Amino acid sequence: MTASPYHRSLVLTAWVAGAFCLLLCGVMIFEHFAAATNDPWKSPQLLTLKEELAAEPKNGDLPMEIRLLDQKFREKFRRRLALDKTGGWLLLGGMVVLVLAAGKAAALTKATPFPGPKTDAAEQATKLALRARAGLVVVAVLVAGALAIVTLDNTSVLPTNDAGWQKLTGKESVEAAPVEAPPALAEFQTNWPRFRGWDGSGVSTQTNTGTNLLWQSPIPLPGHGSPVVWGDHVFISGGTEAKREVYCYHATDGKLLWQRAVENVPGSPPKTQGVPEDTTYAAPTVATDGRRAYAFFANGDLAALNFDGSIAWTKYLGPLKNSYGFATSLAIWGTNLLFQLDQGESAGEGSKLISFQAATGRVVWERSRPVPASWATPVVGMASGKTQIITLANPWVIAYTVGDGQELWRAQLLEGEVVPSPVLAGDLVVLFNPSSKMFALRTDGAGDVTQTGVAWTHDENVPDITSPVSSGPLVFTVTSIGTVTCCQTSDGKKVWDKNLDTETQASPGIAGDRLFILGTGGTLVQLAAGREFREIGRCQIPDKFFASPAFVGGQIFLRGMTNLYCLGPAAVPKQP
Amino acid sequence: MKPELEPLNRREFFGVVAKSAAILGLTSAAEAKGAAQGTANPFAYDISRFQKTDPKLITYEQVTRWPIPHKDAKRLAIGPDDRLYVCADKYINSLSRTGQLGMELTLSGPASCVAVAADGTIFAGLRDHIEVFDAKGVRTARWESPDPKTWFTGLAVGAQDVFAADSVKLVVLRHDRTGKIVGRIGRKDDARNVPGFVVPSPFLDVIIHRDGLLRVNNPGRHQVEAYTFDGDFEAAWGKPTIATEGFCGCCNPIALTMLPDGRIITCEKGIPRVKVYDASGEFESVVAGAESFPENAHACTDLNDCIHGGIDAAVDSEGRIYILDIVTSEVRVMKRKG
Amino acid sequence: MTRRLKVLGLLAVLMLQALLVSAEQRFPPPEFENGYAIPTASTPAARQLWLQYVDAGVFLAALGIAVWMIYRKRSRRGLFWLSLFSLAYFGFYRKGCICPIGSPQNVVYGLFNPDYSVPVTVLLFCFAPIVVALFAGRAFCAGVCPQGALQDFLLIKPVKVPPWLEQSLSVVPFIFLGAGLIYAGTGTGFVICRYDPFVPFFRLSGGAFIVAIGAVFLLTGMFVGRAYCRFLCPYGGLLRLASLASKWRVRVTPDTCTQCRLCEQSCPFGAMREPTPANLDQNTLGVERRRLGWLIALLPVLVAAGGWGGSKFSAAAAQLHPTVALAERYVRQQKNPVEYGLMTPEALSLQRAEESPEAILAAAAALRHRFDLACALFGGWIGLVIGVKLIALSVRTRRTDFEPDQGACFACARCFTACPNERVRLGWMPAAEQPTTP
Amino acid sequence: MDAKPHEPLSRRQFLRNGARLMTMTGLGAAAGVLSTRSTGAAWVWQIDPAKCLHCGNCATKCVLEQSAVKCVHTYAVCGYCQLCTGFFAPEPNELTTAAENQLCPTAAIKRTYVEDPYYQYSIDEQLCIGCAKCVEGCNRFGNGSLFLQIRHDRCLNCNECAISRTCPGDAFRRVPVEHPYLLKTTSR
Repeated sequence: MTASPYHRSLVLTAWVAGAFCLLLCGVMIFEHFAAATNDPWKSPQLLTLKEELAAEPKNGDLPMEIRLLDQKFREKFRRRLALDKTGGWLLLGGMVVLVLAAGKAAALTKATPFPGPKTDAAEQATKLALRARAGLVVVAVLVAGALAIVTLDNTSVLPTNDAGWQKLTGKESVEAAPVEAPPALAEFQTNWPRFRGWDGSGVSTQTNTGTNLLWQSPIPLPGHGSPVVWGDHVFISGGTEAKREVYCYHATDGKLLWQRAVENVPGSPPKTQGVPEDTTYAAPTVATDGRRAYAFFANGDLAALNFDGSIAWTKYLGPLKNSYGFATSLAIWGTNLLFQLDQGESAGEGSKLISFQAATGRVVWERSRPVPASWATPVVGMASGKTQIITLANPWVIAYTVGDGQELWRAQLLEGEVVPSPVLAGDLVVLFNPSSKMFALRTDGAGDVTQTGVAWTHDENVPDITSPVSSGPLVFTVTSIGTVTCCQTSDGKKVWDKNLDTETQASPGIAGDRLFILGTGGTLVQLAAGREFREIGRCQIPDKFFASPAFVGGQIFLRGMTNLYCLGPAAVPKQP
Repeated sequence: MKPELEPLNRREFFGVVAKSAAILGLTSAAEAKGAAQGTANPFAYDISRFQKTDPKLITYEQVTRWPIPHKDAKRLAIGPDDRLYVCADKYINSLSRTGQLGMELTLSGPASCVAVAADGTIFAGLRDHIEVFDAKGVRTARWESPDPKTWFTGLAVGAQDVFAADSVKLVVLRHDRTGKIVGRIGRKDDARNVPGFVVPSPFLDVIIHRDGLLRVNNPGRHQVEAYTFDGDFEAAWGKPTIATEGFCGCCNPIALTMLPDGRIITCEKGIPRVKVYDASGEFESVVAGAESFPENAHACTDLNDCIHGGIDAAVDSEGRIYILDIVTSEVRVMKRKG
Repeated sequence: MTRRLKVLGLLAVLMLQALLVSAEQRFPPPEFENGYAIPTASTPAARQLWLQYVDAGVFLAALGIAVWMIYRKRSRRGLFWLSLFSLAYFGFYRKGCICPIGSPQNVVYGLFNPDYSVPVTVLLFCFAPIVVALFAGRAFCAGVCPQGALQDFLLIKPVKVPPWLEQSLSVVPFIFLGAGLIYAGTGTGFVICRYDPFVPFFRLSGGAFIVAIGAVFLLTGMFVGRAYCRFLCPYGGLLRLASLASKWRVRVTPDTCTQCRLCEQSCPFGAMREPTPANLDQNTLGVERRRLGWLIALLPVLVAAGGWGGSKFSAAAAQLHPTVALAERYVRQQKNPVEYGLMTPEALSLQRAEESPEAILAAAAALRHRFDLACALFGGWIGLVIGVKLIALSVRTRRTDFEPDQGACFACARCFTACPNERVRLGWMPAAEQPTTP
Repeated sequence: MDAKPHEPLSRRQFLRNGARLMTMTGLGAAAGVLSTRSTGAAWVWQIDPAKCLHCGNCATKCVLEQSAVKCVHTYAVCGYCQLCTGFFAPEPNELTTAAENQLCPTAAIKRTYVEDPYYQYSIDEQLCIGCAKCVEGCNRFGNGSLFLQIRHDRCLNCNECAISRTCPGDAFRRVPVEHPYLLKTTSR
C-alpha cells in the first residue's frame, strides 16, 4: 500500500496518545495506592503523633507538628480529588485522540483485496457446525465447573430443611416436640384432677361415700387450695411470704410422701410480693394430669412437679397487681394447662388467659382480657357441642375454645369482686353476679350475647363466695351464712330453701345422690340432692375449713387450716 | 501489514483471553478478600479505653436488681421510711426497698421528675406543671409554671420549700408548700457572678444538701454548683474530661443525690457511670462504671441520641444507693463494699 | 453468651417501646439573646422527574432514527453520528443509569417485590428496544446503546473471531441474563449493573475492580469488535431472540447478491452468513437429520440435569443476599466467635443480628426457599439455552444470498457500502467495474 | 421493503409472525401489570438515620471518588454546646479549632461563636467525606443532631447503590424523587 503522507503522522500521534494515556493511568493508580499513607484519617504518622499528644498533653511542639502535617495531608487529599477529576477527562481526551488516530491509520493501511470465491463452502460449513457444537459443550462444561467451584467454595452453615430451621429459630413445632399422649378423659373423670373435679362442676359419680374419719395428717404451711387426687396421690400446696411448698400424701393412709419447696424460679425477685393474710399464698388449687402436679402461688411462681417430687419446669408470671392476693385455680384439659391470670384495678393492666403445654410449660397461646383482677376459676367442658372455657370477671363473662383460645361469646353481666366460679348444667352455664343475681346462660351463642344469651335469672339468696353445684335437673347454692337453695335448671324456679345457720365458704359438692355442705366451723352436712329438703346426716371435724372437698373412690378429702382429713366408709378396702 | 482480514490464529486469541481472565481473577479475589476479613475501621470513634473503670476505684457492689413496672422512666426519689418512688411514663409507682409494688398514681401526662416530702406528700413534675398528691395518693394541688415553655426535670423538697429545676428557662424555681413562687435561682447574673446554667438536654437536677445549700448540676459547663436558698452563688466544682475523675461528653452530670454523710453522688450519660465526690468536689470513688450498664452504654448509639438514655440515683437512710437505668427500666441496689 | 443475647433481645423490645413513646415534643434548642436565627439543613433536589420523561422521549426518537437510518436511508454515516450522540447523551450526560441493559432487573424485581413499583420510564427503557427489535432487528444496538457506541468507536483494527468460537460463546449472555434475573427476583441486588464494565467510564469513577474489568474490555475492544455485546451483554440475548422474529430484515445488497464476499469481509462482528452450498450429498443430510433427532431428544434431559445442578447451587447463590450472608455469619459466630475490629461493618451488623436473631433467621429461611426454586429454574434455563443452541447449530437454514445472521447482526450498516451493488446505486462506482462472479 | 409481496407466506415467515405476536402480548401483559402498580414516581436512594450504624462505609464504598453521602445537621435539635462531642476528639487538648483537637479527619465542621456559651457547628460539604465519625460522637453523648444523608446534587442515583450492598444496618432504601430526604426533625 502506498504510504500516504498522513499515515506516518497518524501512527505517530496514535503512539503519543497511547503513551500519554498509559502515563496518566500510571499516575492515577500510583496516587490511588499512595493514598493509604497520605489520607488524613489513615496516615500512620498522624495517628502516632496524636497518640503521643494524648500521652503527654503538656508537650508544646507536638500540636504544631500535628497541625502542619494535618494541613499538608488535607491539601494532598484535596489535590488528589482534583487530579482524579481532571485526570478522568484527560484520559478520555487521550483515548479519543488515540482511537481517532489509530482508526484513521488502520483505515489508510487497510487494503481491501478482492476476496476470491470460497471453494469448499459446504464442507467448511459442516466443519464449522461440528467445531461450534464442540465449543458449546466446552462452554457448558466450563459454566458447570464454575458453578461447582462457587458451590464448593461457599459452603453454607444454614440448615437445608424445615426441621433444621425450626431447631435454629428455637420454635419446635408442637408436633415435633415428643409430647407423651395425655391420659384419657375417662381417667380424668374417675379422679379429682383440679378445683371441684375434672370439669370444675363439683360433682362425683361415686355413690359409696362414707363419712367416717379414716386418717388425718398435719399440713406444714397454710393455704386455701382444695385437695386434688390422682390414683393414690393427694396434692395440696401451702405457703407463706418466706416459703412456698407442694405436698403429696398417700390417699389410703395419709402418709406425707414428699414435700417440695418452690424457690429461685428464674426471673422471680428474691423478696416476694406482699399478700393479705386472709388469702394466703397458696389460695389457687393445684392441678394434675396423672404425670405432673402444677401449682401456682400468689407471688407469681408457677411450678410443675413430677409425681416423684422433682421439679419438671418453673415459670415466673408476676409481678401481679392483685390487692386481695391471687386465688384463681389452674384448670387442666388434655395437655393444656389453662390459667386465667386477671390483675389490675381496671381493664388493660395485663389480664390474660394463657394455655401452657403441660409437658414443657411452653406458651401454646395467650389471649389478653379486657377485665381487671378476678378470683373465679374457669370451668372447662363440653357445652353445645364445643369444648369451651368459660371465664368470669368484672364485667364480662367470656367463653374461649381450648385449642387456640378463640373467643366464642361474651356477656356483660357482672360487677364488683367476682369470686364464685361458674358450673355447667347441660348446655347452660350457671353463674352468679355476687350477692345480687344468679344467671343461667345458653352456651351456643356467638359475639356479644348480653341481651340474647340469658336463659333465666334468679335473685334470691345469691351467694358471694361459694360456687353453685348442679345434679342435672336441679341447681343447689349455699350462701356464706348457710342458706341452701334448690332451683330447677330448666327455668330457675325455686324448689325449696333452708337455712342451716352454719357459716360456709367452701363450695358444695354432690356425690351420687347426696349434697355435701362443708361449713367453715367444720360441720359437714349431708342433704338429699332431690326436690324436697331432707337432711341425711351431719358430722363435726375440729378444724376450720375454707377449701372445697374432693370426692374420689368413696372417700372425701377435706383441707382444714391445720390438717388434711379423709372421710370414707368404715374400713372398706380401697378398690384397685 | 497482514494483507487480508485473516482470523487471529488460535494461539494469539487464547493468549488475549487468558491474560484478561487473569486480571479479572486477581482483582475480584482482592475485592472479596478485602471485604471478608474485616479490616479495622479507620473511622471508628474509639473510647473503649474509657469504658473500663479501674477496679481499685469501685467501692460499691450490687446487692440486687429488679424491674420497675413501667417503661420510659425518668427519675427516682426516696420517700419516708425508705420507700422508693419512680416516675415512668404517666405513672408514679411507690416500691418497697425490695422492689415490692406498692401504690401507683396515674398522672395527667408523662412525668419527668418526682420528689417526696418527709410527711409523705408526693410532688410530681410533669412537663409544664407540678401535681401534688397526699400520702394516700389523692391529688391535692396542681401548680402551674410561670412560662408555657417550662420543662421541669428535677425536684427537691425541703422543710418549707419545694425547688423545681426547669431545663428550658434555665432556672430553679423556689416554691413554698402552697405552691407560690418565692424565688428564682441560677439565672445568669453577672452582678451576683452567677454563671448561668447551660442545659442542652432535659437533665437539670437540684438537691438540698444537708449543709443547708442547694446543689444544682450545670451539665453544659460540666460542673456542680452550690447556691443558697436565696440564690447566692457559693461555689462550683467539676471539670470536663472523659477520664474517671471528671464529667465526660458534652453535657454531664445529669443527676445528683446525696449520701447521708453529705458526700455527693453524680450520674453521667454517654459513658453511664455513677461516682462519689465529697461535699467540696474532690473525686472520691466510683459506685458503678460503664461495664455494669452494657445496654445503657450501647443504647445511645442505637436510639440515635442520648436524650432517651441516661441513669438516675437515690440514696436511702442506710446509705444504700438505688440506680435507675432508664434504658432497661431496672433499679439496681448498691451497697458499700466491706 | 446466651445471657447477653437475652439482654440484647430485651433491649430491642425496650427500644421499640422507647420509639413508640418518644413522640412527645422535642427538647427545644437554647434561647439566644442576640437574635441568632436557627438555620435549617439545605436539601438540594434530585434530578427532576420531568427530565426522566425527556430522556424517554429522546430514547424513542433515537430508536426511530436508528430504524430509519438502517432501513430507509441505509446510511452508515447517519448511524455513526447517532451513536456518537447516544454515547454523549445516554452515556456521559445520563451516566448510563437506568439503561435498558439493567432495566429487566428492575422489572423482575418489581414483579416479585410488591413494595417496589417500577417507574414508567424504566418500563419504557426495557420494553421499547424489544418491541423495535420485533420489527426492525437490533436497531437499539446499532445506534442507541451508549456501551455499544463506546466499543464501536474504539474498534481500530477488527480481528476476525473464529466462527465456531463465536457460536459457542454466544450462549454466555443468556446465562448472565438468567443469573441477573434470579438475583433481581430474589431481591439480592442487580448483578448486571454491578458488573457493567463501561458505566464507570461514563461516571468517570468507580471501584478498582470494575474499572480494571472495564479497562480490559476497552483494550480487547480495540481489536475484537463489540466484545461485551457479543459475548456478555444479557440484554443482547433478549434482543437477539426478539430480532429472530423481526418483520424487516437487514439486506446488504439493494437488489441482487453477486456473492463477491466483500460484505462478509467488511463485517467486523462475523455476523455475515453465506448462502447454503448447493452440492450436499445425501448421506451427510441423513447423518445430520439423525443427529438433530438425538439433540431434540437430549433437550429435556439437559433441562432436567440443569435443574438438578441449579438446586445444588442455591445454598451458595443465596449467600450473595445481605440478609442470608448476615444469618450465615451470625450462625458461624455462635459456633466459634471471631473478634472483629471496633465499629467495623461486620461487628455492627453482627450486633444488629444479635438483637433480633429470630427476625434475621426467619428472613434468611424464606430467602433460602426462594433461592432453591430460583436456582433450579436458573439451572434448567442453562440446560435449555445449551440444548436449543445445539439444535440451532444442527439445522441448516436455506439462504440464497450473503445476508447477516438476524440475531447476531447489530445492524451497524458497515456492510452496505462494502457491497458493489450498493455503491453503484449510490453512484460511487459506474456499473461496468462490478466484479463478476467466477 | 424487501419482503416481496407476491411471495406466499413461507413457513418461517408464519413462525416469525406468531412469535412476534406472542412476545408482543407477553410484553403488553407485563407492562400492564407493572404500570398499574407504578405510581409514575421515580425512585432515588436515601439513608434512614434511625437505622444508620455510623460504620464509615459511605466514605469508601460510593462509586464517586468523593462520596455523595454527607453529614447533615438539624440545628433545631442541636444543644449548641461549647464542648461538642461531634466536633472535638474524645480527649481534646483544649477547646480550640486546632487540628489536634478536631475529630473530623478533613476539618469539614466549622465552629463559630454565637454568644456565651453557645457555638454553632456547620458542615462544609466540599470537605465532608461522609465518614460518620462526628455522627457517632454526637449520638453517643449529645442530642443526635448530626446524621448522614445522600446529597442528591452529587448522587448519580445508580440503579443499585454501591454502598447499600455493604450497609451493615440495612439503612438504605428507595424514596420517591419528590421527597428525596429522610431528615431527622425530632431528637429521635
